[in-house]
Amino acid sequence: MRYLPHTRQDIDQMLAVTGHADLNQLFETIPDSAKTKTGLNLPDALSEWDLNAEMEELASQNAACRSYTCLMGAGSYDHHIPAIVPYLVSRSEFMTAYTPYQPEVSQGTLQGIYEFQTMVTALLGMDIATASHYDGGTALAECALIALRKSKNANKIAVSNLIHPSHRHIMKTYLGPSGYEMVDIPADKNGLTDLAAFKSMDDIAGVAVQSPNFFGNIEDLGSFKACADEKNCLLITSFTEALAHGLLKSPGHFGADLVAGEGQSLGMTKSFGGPGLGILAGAQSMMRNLPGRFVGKTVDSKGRRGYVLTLATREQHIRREKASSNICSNNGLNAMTAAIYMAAAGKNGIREIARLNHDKAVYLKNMLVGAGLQSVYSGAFFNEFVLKAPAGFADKRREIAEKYNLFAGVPLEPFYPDMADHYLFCATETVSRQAMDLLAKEVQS
Amino acid sequence: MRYLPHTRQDIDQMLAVTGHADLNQLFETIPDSAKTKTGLNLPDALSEWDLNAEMEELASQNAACRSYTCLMGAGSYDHHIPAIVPYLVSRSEFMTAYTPYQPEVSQGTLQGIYEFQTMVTALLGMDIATASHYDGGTALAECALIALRKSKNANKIAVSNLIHPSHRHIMKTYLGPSGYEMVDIPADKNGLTDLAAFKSMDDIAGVAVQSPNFFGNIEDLGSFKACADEKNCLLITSFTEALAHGLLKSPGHFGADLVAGEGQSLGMTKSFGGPGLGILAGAQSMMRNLPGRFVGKTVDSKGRRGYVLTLATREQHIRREKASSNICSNNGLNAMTAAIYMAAAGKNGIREIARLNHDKAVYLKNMLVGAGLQSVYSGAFFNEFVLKAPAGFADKRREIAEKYNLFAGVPLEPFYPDMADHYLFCATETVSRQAMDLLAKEVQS
Amino acid sequence: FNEPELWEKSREGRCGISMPRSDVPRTDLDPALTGDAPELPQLSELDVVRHFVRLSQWNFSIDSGMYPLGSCTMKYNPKTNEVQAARKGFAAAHPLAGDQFSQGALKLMYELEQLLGEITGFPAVTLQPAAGAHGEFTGMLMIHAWHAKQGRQRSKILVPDTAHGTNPASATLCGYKSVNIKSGPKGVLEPATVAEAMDEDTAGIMITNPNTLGLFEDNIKEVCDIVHAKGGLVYGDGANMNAVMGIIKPGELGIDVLHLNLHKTFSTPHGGGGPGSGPVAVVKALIPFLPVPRVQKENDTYSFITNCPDSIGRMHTFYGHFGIMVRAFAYILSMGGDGLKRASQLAVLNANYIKESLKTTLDLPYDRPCMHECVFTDKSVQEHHISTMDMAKRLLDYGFHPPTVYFPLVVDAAFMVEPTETESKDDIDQFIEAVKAIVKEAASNPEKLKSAPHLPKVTRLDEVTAARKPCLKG
Amino acid sequence: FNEPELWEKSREGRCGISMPRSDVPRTDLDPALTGDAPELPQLSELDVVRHFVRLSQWNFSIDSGMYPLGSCTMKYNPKTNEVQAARKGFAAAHPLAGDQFSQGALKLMYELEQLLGEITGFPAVTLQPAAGAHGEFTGMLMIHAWHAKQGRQRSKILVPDTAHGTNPASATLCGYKSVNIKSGPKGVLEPATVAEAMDEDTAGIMITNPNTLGLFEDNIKEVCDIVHAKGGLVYGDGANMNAVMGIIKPGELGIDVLHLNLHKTFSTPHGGGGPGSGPVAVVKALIPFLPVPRVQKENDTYSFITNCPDSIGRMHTFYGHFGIMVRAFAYILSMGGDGLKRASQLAVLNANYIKESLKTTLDLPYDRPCMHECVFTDKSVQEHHISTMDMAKRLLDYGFHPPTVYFPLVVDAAFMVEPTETESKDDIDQFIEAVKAIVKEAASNPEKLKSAPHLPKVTRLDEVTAARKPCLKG
Repeated sequence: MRYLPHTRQDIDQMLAVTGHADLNQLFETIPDSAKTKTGLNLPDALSEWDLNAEMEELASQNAACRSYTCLMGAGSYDHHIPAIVPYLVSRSEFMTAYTPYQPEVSQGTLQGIYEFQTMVTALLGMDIATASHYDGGTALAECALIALRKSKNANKIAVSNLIHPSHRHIMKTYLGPSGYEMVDIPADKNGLTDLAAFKSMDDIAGVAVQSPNFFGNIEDLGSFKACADEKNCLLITSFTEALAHGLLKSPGHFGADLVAGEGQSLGMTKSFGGPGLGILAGAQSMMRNLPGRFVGKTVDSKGRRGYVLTLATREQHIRREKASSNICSNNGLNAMTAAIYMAAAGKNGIREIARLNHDKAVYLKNMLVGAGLQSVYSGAFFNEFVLKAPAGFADKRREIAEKYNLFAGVPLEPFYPDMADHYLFCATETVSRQAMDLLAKEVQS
Repeated sequence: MRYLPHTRQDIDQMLAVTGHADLNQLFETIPDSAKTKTGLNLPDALSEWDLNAEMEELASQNAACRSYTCLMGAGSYDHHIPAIVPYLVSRSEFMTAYTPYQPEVSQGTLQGIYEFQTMVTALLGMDIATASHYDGGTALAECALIALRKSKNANKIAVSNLIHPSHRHIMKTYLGPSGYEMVDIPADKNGLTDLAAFKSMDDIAGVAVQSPNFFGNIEDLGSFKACADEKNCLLITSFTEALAHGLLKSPGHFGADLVAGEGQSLGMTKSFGGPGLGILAGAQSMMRNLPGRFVGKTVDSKGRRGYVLTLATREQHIRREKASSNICSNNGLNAMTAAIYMAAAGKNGIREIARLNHDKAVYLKNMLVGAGLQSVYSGAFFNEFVLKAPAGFADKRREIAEKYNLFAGVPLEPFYPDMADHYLFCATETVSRQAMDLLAKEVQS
Repeated sequence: FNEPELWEKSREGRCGISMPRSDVPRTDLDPALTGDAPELPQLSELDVVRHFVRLSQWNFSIDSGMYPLGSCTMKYNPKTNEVQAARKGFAAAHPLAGDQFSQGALKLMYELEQLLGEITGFPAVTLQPAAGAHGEFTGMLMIHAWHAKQGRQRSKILVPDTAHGTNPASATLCGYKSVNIKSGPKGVLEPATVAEAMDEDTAGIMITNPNTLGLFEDNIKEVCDIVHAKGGLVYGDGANMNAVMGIIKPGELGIDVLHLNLHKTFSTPHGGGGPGSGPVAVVKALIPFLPVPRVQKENDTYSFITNCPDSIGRMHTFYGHFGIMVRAFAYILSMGGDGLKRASQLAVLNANYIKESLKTTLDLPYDRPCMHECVFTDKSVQEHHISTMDMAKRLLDYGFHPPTVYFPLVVDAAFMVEPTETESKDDIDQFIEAVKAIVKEAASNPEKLKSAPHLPKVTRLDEVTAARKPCLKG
Repeated sequence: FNEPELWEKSREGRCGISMPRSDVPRTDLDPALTGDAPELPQLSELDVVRHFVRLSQWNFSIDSGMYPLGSCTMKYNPKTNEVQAARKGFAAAHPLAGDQFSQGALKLMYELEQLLGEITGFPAVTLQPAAGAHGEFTGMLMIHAWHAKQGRQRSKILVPDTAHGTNPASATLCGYKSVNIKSGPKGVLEPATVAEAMDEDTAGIMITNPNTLGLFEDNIKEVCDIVHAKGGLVYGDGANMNAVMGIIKPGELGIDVLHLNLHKTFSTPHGGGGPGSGPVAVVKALIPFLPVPRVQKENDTYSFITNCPDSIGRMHTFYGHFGIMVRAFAYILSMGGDGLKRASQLAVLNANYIKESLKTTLDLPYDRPCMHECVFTDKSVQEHHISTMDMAKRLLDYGFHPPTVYFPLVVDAAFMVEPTETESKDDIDQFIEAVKAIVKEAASNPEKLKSAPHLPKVTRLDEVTAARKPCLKG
């Protein structure tokens, strides 16, 4: 086996040193009764070539194996990825490095993550950002826990019903054993979080609002901030489409205390939903409450600039049961990916891509409404929007997928049972006008 | 444009230093009459994404774009390439380095090529090998020139008619203006180079024989060596399938003076015929006659081991018109590729792959003969062999290609006009029994 | 050479990416909603390439040398796994494309669950957790939900003193108070100690086996029996599974929940800190509590199911780190059962060989046959005022990444070595020689150790100031 | 750290590749034909990965820093080009699959010929030559064949003293004797000198324009007229085409044959010495002499043709370095006509900026507006016994690859700088500062320069012994 370097002679020489007769005897401290009698009933080892064939066979059973048009978002977005991004991030020295606990030989990872943190704060208008989290949903759940723990007396968190349903589900799961309570803020008729409903709530440690929200609509974060201030609770904002911040006013602009979101759009493949990138940022005052790792700048014993993991006293390997979170491995390589992507796009690039997303989405909405689908909300959106289709559209949608490998929106009913025949559409810079026109024609026919 | 870093401000500042009013004025030393009036009538610049689409469209017009069965060799072979080979060779530091003229900052390339040279000598049983050549054919043409130049009086080179036809064509082209003469040695009825015909030739500076030859048959190099010695001429051997040396006695074993061949099988893709790897090796006595680069081992000023390009006094940049060859850029990165491949395969790996090639080819021949094709030669072969098909097979062959993307042999008639209906088949370790059985069934039907 | 921070290289007007041609009309958003473009650095494509190539060159990595990090299992990350994960059919797959259009991904997940179940001896596995600690949290949530379902929640959990810090942290997240259990003189748990601590207000125990001293918990069955007898459940931390594949199956020993680290045992790259993947395997009684969605197979068709009323809920926005699952799946198929068992045997051989070779050089607190890792201390060099940290930093000058240091806490100034099976005897011999040379230097030239490392790009960094006056962005 | 040579790490029984499963019977060859397995080193996959990763780390490369190598045009090698060349439809294509099954490759070749023809101003191009020198040889063979076809071969060829060494070497391969032509005091050819040397036994002239002093040969048209008047042909060395894209077209100036270097002007990677690609463009009269096979387009279908009786023959086993053609094609499409012209403008701007910035620091023998490169000498530091070589080696300590040195021969101890257009002003300013600092050091600390470099893995190597007692294998 090409991964195992031991020759017969190596093994004999090493066993002579350890004083064992054979490899089995190495396990003498394990009681016989504990040893497995069944062995490992696994398929025979595959050669690299048979593996390639088998994996390609599996991959080919996904529609994504060939060119396709993806008009679905809902937390996973189809964006162009420059060739330099996978090229750089797959360098051995990034990919096969351990967590940078030994800073002297990890300056590459450390400087890169420090730059990631910096660029995230620029993107979100926040003071600080962590070195990454698992995904947008788990980052948001951590924010809820922070707000609840920080609160002196409130033990409820108000959560917009227009936050990504999976994110809300994760929050519920995370809060499950804690005794904390999650209160839903319903949607209003404009597809926005009902501010009035929030106003009427008491005993709230924090309020969580996503913008653009799950329906693609842009929330009025300023009003939520004002209301949160009145209630003396924290404003937590979240996002699933990081590129929206190339165009929209930042959460920091509105005074968000904590921001959680998904960074997959920043240079990562969709990869059937993961790994993406959990982004977690906060106001300066949140520094010692944020979970996970931070990279900080410092100097070495000769006064040269260098970077280290810092504020580790918050972390589980130091604090153990007193840690605020148990996170250890995060999504570091994907943070590096996002750093490369953001550095390549730059200030003007990210702005222009964001505008293009918006342009395409507006065009798609116009075309589909022209083709007979019904506009549901009239407010501003970024690159996603909801349309209502006639009954029977589900079949047509499947036929279009089978015929053109074109995926027309995400059905909303599984997420919102009262929204039968509603679909969430998304158009990014990858979608051609031709494909959108084709869809409109098919919808109309 | 993302490849051009100059900002407007950069350009203005730099023009101020150079004293030019604008970019056009930089070309003031070019007479107006020399400047082009037509501009560049080229397609508009493509974005990275449009480029991807356009190139994939082109690639998809080659049959190779999807899984296929390649029973063709004839100088380009379908072999498995371990994932580590492209991964390592595409590292920036190998791929984007210049020729290692500054050895202090090129030790990676230099040690790698030194190891390549060493492994080539092990593979071929020769004393020395160069740092690479363009391809097998041009390397062979250089060998012919060496032999002719070294000879005191002979001005002819005897060339087996069973050397790859393109290689013979290149030799003819290279020798064109030189006044040297190329004499063909015909094939005998066993598909081997006719030794008797060679014996009768006079005034020969060198004799060139390929083994396995173009028909796949293994030549009796020992007899050619004996005969060459009698004539006081050099034995030049060549090959198109480097992996054959995993199994066969080496050219060095038979006393070859010069060996030229194609190394594409050692980890390179077929890439529509290039770039492959020209391999050039020789006996020690040939050292100062071989063209191109050598890497040698030496020490630095502190006595540490290091590597340098050496024996450059033979080369064109030093000798100019007195150089023995004009070669400058060679196929260095592909030599590195071959080094990685050979290091990974190792002694036992290359042997086993070679045996597997032979096994598959024997199986294929048996199956096709069983299906009605006619065996033409009965001697030993490595992974290629010639069969004669009934008239009309050309159509069937094309239909099989269209239906199964299976390419059944290379027609020999374009290379040997008297060999209508003869096909050169090849089977490597990549071909499954299933595919070969399928072909046999189709041939029989 | 120093590489400036990105923004130091930024110049107004540069852009390193290619802008797609627009084929639709421009439609501006209401200016009240749009802000200024974020102040990202502006660079050419070559600037970006050079910046990150240079950064990478300052990193140690598995591909550049040995990483004997105890408890981290830094084995070779096969390159073919990356090829598999990059296949368009996997990498471009949208998670909501629908089951019909995602059969390949679903089948891979289903089969990987089966393979991990067979390796660990459990009937069901969830792949959803995004990392080891996330798996622990998932497992503890299931234990919590199980107790709730029994009608009576408990308040405490037993955690041995050899446990990873994530164990008590995960328990805390479920509201359990950790009760510290001391290991016995042999470095393993003693049933009596557990029996004394276990009561009917205790939800169970969290065990790492082999433990973080590299020792097999040979009383594992008794311990499980004790906990079960009091109505508790046993959580297994599978971080050290690399020692025992094909030798033991945790599911056969009485463990109820086990998490694995695909980025340790199953060769997926650590990536400078992730992404990992932390699947959780459970006994039959806990299956209803697994997170949703789950993958189901019916008549050779695969689908996601969410209709699981007892489920703890959801741990990830979609299905976990699918890209990491692809790599681990490729690894298991490449190794086969015999290969995995042999990997464990050789991992244990390597560790025992180091232990035996260095036990007269360094202090070995528990001189017993170890599993995949062994733990030394700095006792033998303390007389020269040299610490484990000094030895660790000095190893950098010898071209090795240091072992895990100051963990497990149960040993003073631990120096914890896990070579893994992919290191050859030759490389291990060089490591042993380096440690011996360093211990000699401790006597002959202690200053050289205290000021180590000398060769990397930077020397020891001022971590105290970094934490006191944090500078977290440029 | 030193990395041992491969065989020093070899151990009997290791293998770093995966052996395909055999599904056919074993059939042994006659033992008389088989030899022992070649003594290749035996390593695990990780051994191989580490070995070559470590080797790579000792290399300078474009992706790690600036490469101001005169005459080499070391511009950025875009990563997307590698993506294009790796597409399965290209990389896996067998050269003999037949035209019907190779339309994509044929079309790409046909279109690339058209693009290069437009850029250079010639009606036809062959892509077959495998490198620049190979292109020169191809071009000279065509000139030779043309003269033969005219009925009278000639014996000499004019080569200016600024020419690359490959020029006379290529001419020699065609049996021509090189006649050296001196440049005039302005560093360019003077028509009178050419007129004097040109006669009816001279086949033509080989001109590099811009020449290797970085100067535009402004008498090019007159020179061509002189050569044509005597029945000669003009060979153009297009190595320096990067200076003049969109500015001049060699085909409009009287040049008859021109080779290009795809690995210079058209951004394909140099690979530590190749593979390159050296297409040759020709005027109408020379089309019949182009090597075979040629690509033809008829009714949107592409095919190879070989039926060209006047062709010089074949220069490559198949069609040349197709993989390199893909990269260059991708580059040209990415740049467009405006982009290529701007690249030339900025390349010339960068060179002039360096020339102006350093001309008071270093001796500049020809102080005229330069094209894409400029040539200095070591005259200003000779008083300190410092040579061009010392300055070059010292530049390594400043993180820059040295310029081309001691070429062109027409200048003593040349120091020849070509920045290319992909280097930013910031990086060029750093280079200028480094050269200035080194020239200061020449006075203040000459020993530091003579013993340079100090930072790379090795110091200056003993090249004399290497050549006297060659050790060419391990």
